[in-house]
Amino acid sequence: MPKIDRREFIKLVGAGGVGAGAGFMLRESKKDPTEYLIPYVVAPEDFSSGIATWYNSVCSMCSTGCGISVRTREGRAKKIEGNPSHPVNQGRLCGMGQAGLQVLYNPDRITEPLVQAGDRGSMSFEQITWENGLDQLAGRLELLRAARRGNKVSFLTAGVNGHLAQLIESFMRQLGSNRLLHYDFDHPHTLYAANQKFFGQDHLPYYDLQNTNLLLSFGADYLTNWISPVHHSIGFGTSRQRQAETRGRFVQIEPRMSASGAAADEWIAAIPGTEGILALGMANHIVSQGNYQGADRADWLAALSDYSPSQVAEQTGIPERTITRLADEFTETQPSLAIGGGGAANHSNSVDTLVAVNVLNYLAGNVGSEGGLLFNPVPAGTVSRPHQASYRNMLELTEAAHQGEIDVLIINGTNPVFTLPAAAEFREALAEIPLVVSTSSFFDETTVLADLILPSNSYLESWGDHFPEAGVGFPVGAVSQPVVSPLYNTRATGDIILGLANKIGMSSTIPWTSMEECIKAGWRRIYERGDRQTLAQGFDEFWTALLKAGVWGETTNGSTAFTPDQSVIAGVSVAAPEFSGSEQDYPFILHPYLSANFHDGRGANLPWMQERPDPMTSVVYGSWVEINPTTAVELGLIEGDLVDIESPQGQVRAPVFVYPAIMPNVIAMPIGQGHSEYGRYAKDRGANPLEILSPQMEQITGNLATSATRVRIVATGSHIDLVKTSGTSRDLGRNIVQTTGSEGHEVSDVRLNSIPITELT
Amino acid sequence: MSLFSRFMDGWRKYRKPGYYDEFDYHWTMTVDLDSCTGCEACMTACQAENNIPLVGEEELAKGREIQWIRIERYWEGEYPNAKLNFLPMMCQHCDAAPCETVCPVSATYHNQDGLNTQIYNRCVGTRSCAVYCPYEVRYFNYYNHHWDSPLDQQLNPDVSIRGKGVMEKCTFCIQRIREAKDLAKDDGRRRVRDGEVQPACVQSCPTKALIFGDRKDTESQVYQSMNNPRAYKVLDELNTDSSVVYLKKVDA
Amino acid sequence: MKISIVPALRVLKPAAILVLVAFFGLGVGYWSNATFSSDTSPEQPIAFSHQIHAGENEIPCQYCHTQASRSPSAGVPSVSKCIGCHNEIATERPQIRLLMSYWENREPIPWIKVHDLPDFVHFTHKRHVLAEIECQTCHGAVETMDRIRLARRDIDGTVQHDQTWEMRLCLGCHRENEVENGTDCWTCHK
Amino acid sequence: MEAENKKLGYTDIHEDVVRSIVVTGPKYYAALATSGGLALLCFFFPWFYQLYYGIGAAGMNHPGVWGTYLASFIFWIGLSHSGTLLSCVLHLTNSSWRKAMYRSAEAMTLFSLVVAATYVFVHVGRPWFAHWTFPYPNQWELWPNFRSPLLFDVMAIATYLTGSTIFIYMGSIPDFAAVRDRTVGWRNTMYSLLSLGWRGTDTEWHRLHWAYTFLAVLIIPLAVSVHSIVSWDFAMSIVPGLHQTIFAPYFVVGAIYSGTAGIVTVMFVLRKYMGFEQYITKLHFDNLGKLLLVLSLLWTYINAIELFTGWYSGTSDEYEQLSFKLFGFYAPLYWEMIVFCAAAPLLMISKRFRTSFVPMLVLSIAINIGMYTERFLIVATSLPRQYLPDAWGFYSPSLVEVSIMVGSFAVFTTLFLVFVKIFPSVSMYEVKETMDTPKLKAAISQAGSPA
Repeated sequence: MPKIDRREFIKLVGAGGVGAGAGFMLRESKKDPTEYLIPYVVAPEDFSSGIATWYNSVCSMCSTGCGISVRTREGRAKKIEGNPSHPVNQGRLCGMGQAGLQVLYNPDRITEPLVQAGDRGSMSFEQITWENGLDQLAGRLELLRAARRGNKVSFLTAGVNGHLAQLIESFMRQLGSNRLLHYDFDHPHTLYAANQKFFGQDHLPYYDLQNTNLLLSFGADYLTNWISPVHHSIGFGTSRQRQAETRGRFVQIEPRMSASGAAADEWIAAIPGTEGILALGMANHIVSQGNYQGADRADWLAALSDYSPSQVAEQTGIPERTITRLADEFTETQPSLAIGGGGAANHSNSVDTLVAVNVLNYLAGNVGSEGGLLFNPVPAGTVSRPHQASYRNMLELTEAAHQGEIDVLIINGTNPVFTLPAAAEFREALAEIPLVVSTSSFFDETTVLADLILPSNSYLESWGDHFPEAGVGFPVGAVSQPVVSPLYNTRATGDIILGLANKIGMSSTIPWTSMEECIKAGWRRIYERGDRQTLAQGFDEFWTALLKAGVWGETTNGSTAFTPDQSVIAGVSVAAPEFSGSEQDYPFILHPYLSANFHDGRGANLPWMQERPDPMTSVVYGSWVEINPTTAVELGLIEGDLVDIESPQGQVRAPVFVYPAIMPNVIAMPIGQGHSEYGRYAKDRGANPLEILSPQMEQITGNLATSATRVRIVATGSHIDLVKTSGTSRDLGRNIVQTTGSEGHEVSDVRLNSIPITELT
Repeated sequence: MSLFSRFMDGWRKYRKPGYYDEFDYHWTMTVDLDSCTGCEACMTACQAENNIPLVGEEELAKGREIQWIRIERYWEGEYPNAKLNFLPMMCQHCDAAPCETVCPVSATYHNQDGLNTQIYNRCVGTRSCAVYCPYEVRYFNYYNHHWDSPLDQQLNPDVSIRGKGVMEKCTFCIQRIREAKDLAKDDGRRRVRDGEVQPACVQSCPTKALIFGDRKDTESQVYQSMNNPRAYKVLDELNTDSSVVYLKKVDA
Repeated sequence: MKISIVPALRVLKPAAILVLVAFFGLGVGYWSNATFSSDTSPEQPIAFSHQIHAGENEIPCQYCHTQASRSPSAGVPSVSKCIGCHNEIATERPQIRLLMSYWENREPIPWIKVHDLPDFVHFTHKRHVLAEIECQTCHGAVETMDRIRLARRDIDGTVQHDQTWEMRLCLGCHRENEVENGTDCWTCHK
Repeated sequence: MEAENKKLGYTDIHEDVVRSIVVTGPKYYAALATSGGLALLCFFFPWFYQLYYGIGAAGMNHPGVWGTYLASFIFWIGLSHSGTLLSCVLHLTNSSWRKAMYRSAEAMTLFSLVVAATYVFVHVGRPWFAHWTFPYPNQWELWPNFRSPLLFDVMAIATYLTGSTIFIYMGSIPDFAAVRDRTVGWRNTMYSLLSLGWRGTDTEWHRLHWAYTFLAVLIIPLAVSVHSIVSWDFAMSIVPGLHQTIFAPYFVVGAIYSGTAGIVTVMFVLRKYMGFEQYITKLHFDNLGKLLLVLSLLWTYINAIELFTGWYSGTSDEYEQLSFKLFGFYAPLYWEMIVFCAAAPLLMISKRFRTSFVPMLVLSIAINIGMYTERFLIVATSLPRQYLPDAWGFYSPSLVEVSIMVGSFAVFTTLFLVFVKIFPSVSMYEVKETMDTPKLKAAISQAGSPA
């Protein structure tokens, strides 16, 4: 052992110390951050940690009303799936329905009642209490009501259904106002009108895609957004998976290939607005060929005399052969079915067009027969048809506002500032209204202009019920129950109205204190009209069973017999479509269509929808204008070139997408993007074609003719890279998607099944 | 067992695609291209079920999408006879998977249920599996993803969140398969019944174009469906022996 | 002119010694941290003693951790559960008073997590409890612990595994009992 | 050779070399500072940023999941093939002209291998777990996947690194001894450690030569196998354009090609700035020139074959990939490569060209640029053009990638600069072997010095 001098010693100690420190820190750095186990103060009964609980409810993402069952863990909603026992969607659900979770958990939700402190639209909102907020509104209403001027109150709501609709109705009645408007951009006014006109029924029939062998769709994108897309998809699938000889055949007639067009066996391009003429041409062929042998054949011959296939061929540009072939197919293949929607249903002559479609169904004997068009029984729940506001009604509202006849406007769940064309001047109208109240839970274009915001729950947090209007041939209803406790200080729309009601003192007619009571009371009535064995069990059992199943149905069917009377037959005719703007200045027809991801724009604040590639173009996060390849070449445009779409009403700017399946003189744009507000995901993204639509209406219903605007394309010279997920959408002869002739078609017996919910809970 | 025999045993296994004498289950999916309408409900279902991150526009522009299942589009012909065919593309769970041979750390391997696994916490991120995969269904986490609060409250607790530098892909919803097996055990059953387990995409598909099940159960729907004369496999010429069977589109 | 390597080595000797000492220090530091500022047995908000409850009073584990047999997570008893008994029992003890204060303020007790698995490990208590595996197999002789601590090898080696939970423990057990798919990664990692 | 070395005595050699080690001018420090700074700024800083942010910092995407990192990796591995391999071959073929330049060549091998190895860490998504690719017993009871070409890669590179390190070290032991005997203070200590007490006895010489030859024989197949294995990373995939049997020879030839070019560059620099005019002569350039010429012809042939295979396959997959490579976005790069690596080298047919220094320098650099392009194209034109057109994408390097690529050269230079101050960058004893033995007196005057 050599002797260590002082310096040596200090060195050693130093080294040891440093080492020790390092070691200590090393161990310290290895430690995980402290985690905590937070128990419940009182454990809830209905769920326990680590185990999923499923609640059945109703989807409110669009007006269809599919049944959903929501998977929750530790009191949080994790996944939305279709409710297997709901006859409309049978356990299936579209993407947007599943994205409902992001409505609930959206970071841009309004969390508190707010009052506008600055000028309108200045976004200087101040937080207030519910009491305060309700008082502010109730005060106004009470004064007006006392002064018998309740009609100065207008209630503008999305197309709500079920007992909420009923509640709003009676609330407005109590106020003495008849200005209750249900406004949905995509409400099929013309379809209702056409059925009214031809069948004399004011509700939709059930289109039995499931059993039809030939579907003739005039512009209706039935797989994406027409009436009840999921149900139609199920029908489509089942008919596709039938045996070879009965495999359903689908024909799509539209100016721009929609998802349904892509799925169809045959796609026929037709100028928007001429679909009805085409239909009558076919009708004419059917009758004149003697494929229709009804008693009223003579009348039909007379009525359809101007629509010989040759004439129609001239007007529509569709070869006569095609028309006659389709007509023959349509009568030979049984059962067959013709439907109309999309561009065909939103044009200057749409009611007649859709009547013509019904005529086809009638002549081919599809009315009231399985696989054709079945009449729904009178719907079980309340359906608020009379209040459905067409474009004309909205204009009347704005007019009234300008006249100063509106003191209070309550807006619930609808966004007219976005979905109405600029020509409607709704934004300006709002400025004339002293008090604008919004119950939206998002800062959409309309809500930012409100003075008072009473944010409502998302549908996953509130009570409600829904009676699908399209139905499935028999009455169906479903109760929507809260699957999670409200995240924020918001209230269900129903509860807001009830709150107002008892502040104003309507408790005599509106006795309920909560929406749950209201719904329950309503369902007691439905329960009471039930048959014996329903009544055998008490209401409470009925109610719990209802909540568990999430759906209720009645085995009553609509009438099947139908014969149109002389006058109707005589009245059958379709005028040529009218377009705004001259063909010289505006060579192209603008065909806006509901986006698969955003519907009428309500989905634009859902990141999942923004990130999901558009089914046809695979574009994400943005909008585009679809142009036929040859047209693009003529104009010297390639994908990504920014162009201005100019109509007499204004212009929007969008990048070009060269779309192989659109008519050369038509350009198409998806609706849904181009929000100036509506949260971080939607704001300032893409363009909104609705802005530049000409205010042209279908005369009978006053429905906006969205496909009747002519536009011109002006290249801006600038170019952007369109953000899309597809590389090259041609398979370069690699035979990746293989096809076979129909003879090769064969299917195994495929039953529809879903995860049995009972087993998962 | 002597070293030699162990070696020989290993060698025999190694020669066998999937290295199993017999699979326990043989999970298989069939995709009926005749019914697929490209509605992409499956994509949203998958995102919700598997905590697939939101990538954002900038990253998507760089081509860094993450879609465990995606819809591919193939146009045919020109106007007016243009046709658009959709092709749902997800991990094919090949029994002779190219990706499995290349992963240096065996983060991806074939398990006894005929599934092509991906173990996130073992992955070192060489990304070679993505290169070797001819279907290009493997997606890489180029950075740590984040969910704007409270969107994170939707995340599925049964699925791990993938951090930066990790490869991920479709798992046929392994968490659901495990859950189904768990329930089967509770009922004292050895095997899962047909239709008892469905991946999120299959469950949501509105046209029932997707069918999932155990190929070994000859009663199962998927077995019947994959013996359909229309059945074919995408890129079959590469002999990946994939577990996703496509049914030809009918061109009538 | 030195050719041999030895003198050169001699020059390095002091430096070498310093390095050795430093390494020794490293070990000491590591050990001291592990012993004196341990994260394997942290101070809990309430000094709940498993020794008293599970040990002396022999309350079965699942009396409080009720979900162990039906859920992946064993579950922490809610405050009401504690109160259920401690309304009567030992109400005067300071710790019980503390508990009461939580109860009266309707506050949950922020227990510090000791047995913590990484997020990518999906362990399910249900299967293991139903397989009649003793809780002690993984959690150690809880009934002897006054303050709960991560199971470690005791001097007499009662618990067969080591301070931190390692994958080989799971694997070893799965191998021994020939669990089906017991060594498939996707059994626990997904 | 003889002619030039006449005036040289053993002492001169010693002095020259020792001077190159001991005497350090400001120029050197300037160079060191610049390259070191560059390495820090362009290589390590962006790399740490990437470690923090994730691979997203680079330009890679789906399906272009491999990028310039891999290209650079192959490039550096390739560069490494010059030195050791060459010096082994020449050692065994006993060609004396090698002796002046092989030390620096081997150093090049070593350092480009080191850089290549770092690239592995730059490339992977979670480098902090990279050690999992080594088979070692662990508590998860997991082993790496021994079927993976990437694992072969790890093994091969590790072996090659070890091999060439020992090779260069052993080869320089006598010279360490020589320097040891001419230095004092810390250098003396260092060199006496490095020289492991070398005395220069006959037995020592005998053993050294034996071991040296043995290693040389060992390393040649190793070197060949390393780059074959690197090529398998690609060739074993089924990506159109990568899945080719020709890839192994293709990579090996390419490697030696770029490596030899690299040597020319380095030798020029040594000659010019380290004052080795007398040791590195026209002769070396001439011979290396011939070698380069042969290699370039080989390389061109293999390239042609590659194209032919693609065309002959007659599948859309291969066609698309080829057409993208030849006429797509990166076509200019491709043709640039053809010019630099196939056309320009033909100049070396003329001896005048081969024996003139500056043109050779220019050409050698051009060749290596071309070779880097080749590696880049391999990655950038095949991955984004695979079987499913819908999944096609496009890859272009990001700023971080480019900067790291540039930085890697700085790292290399820095290492080399350090090397020339520690290692005798010309093998003294072997140069002496090429000289006729001096008078006995002279020999005595340098008692203790080897030979």
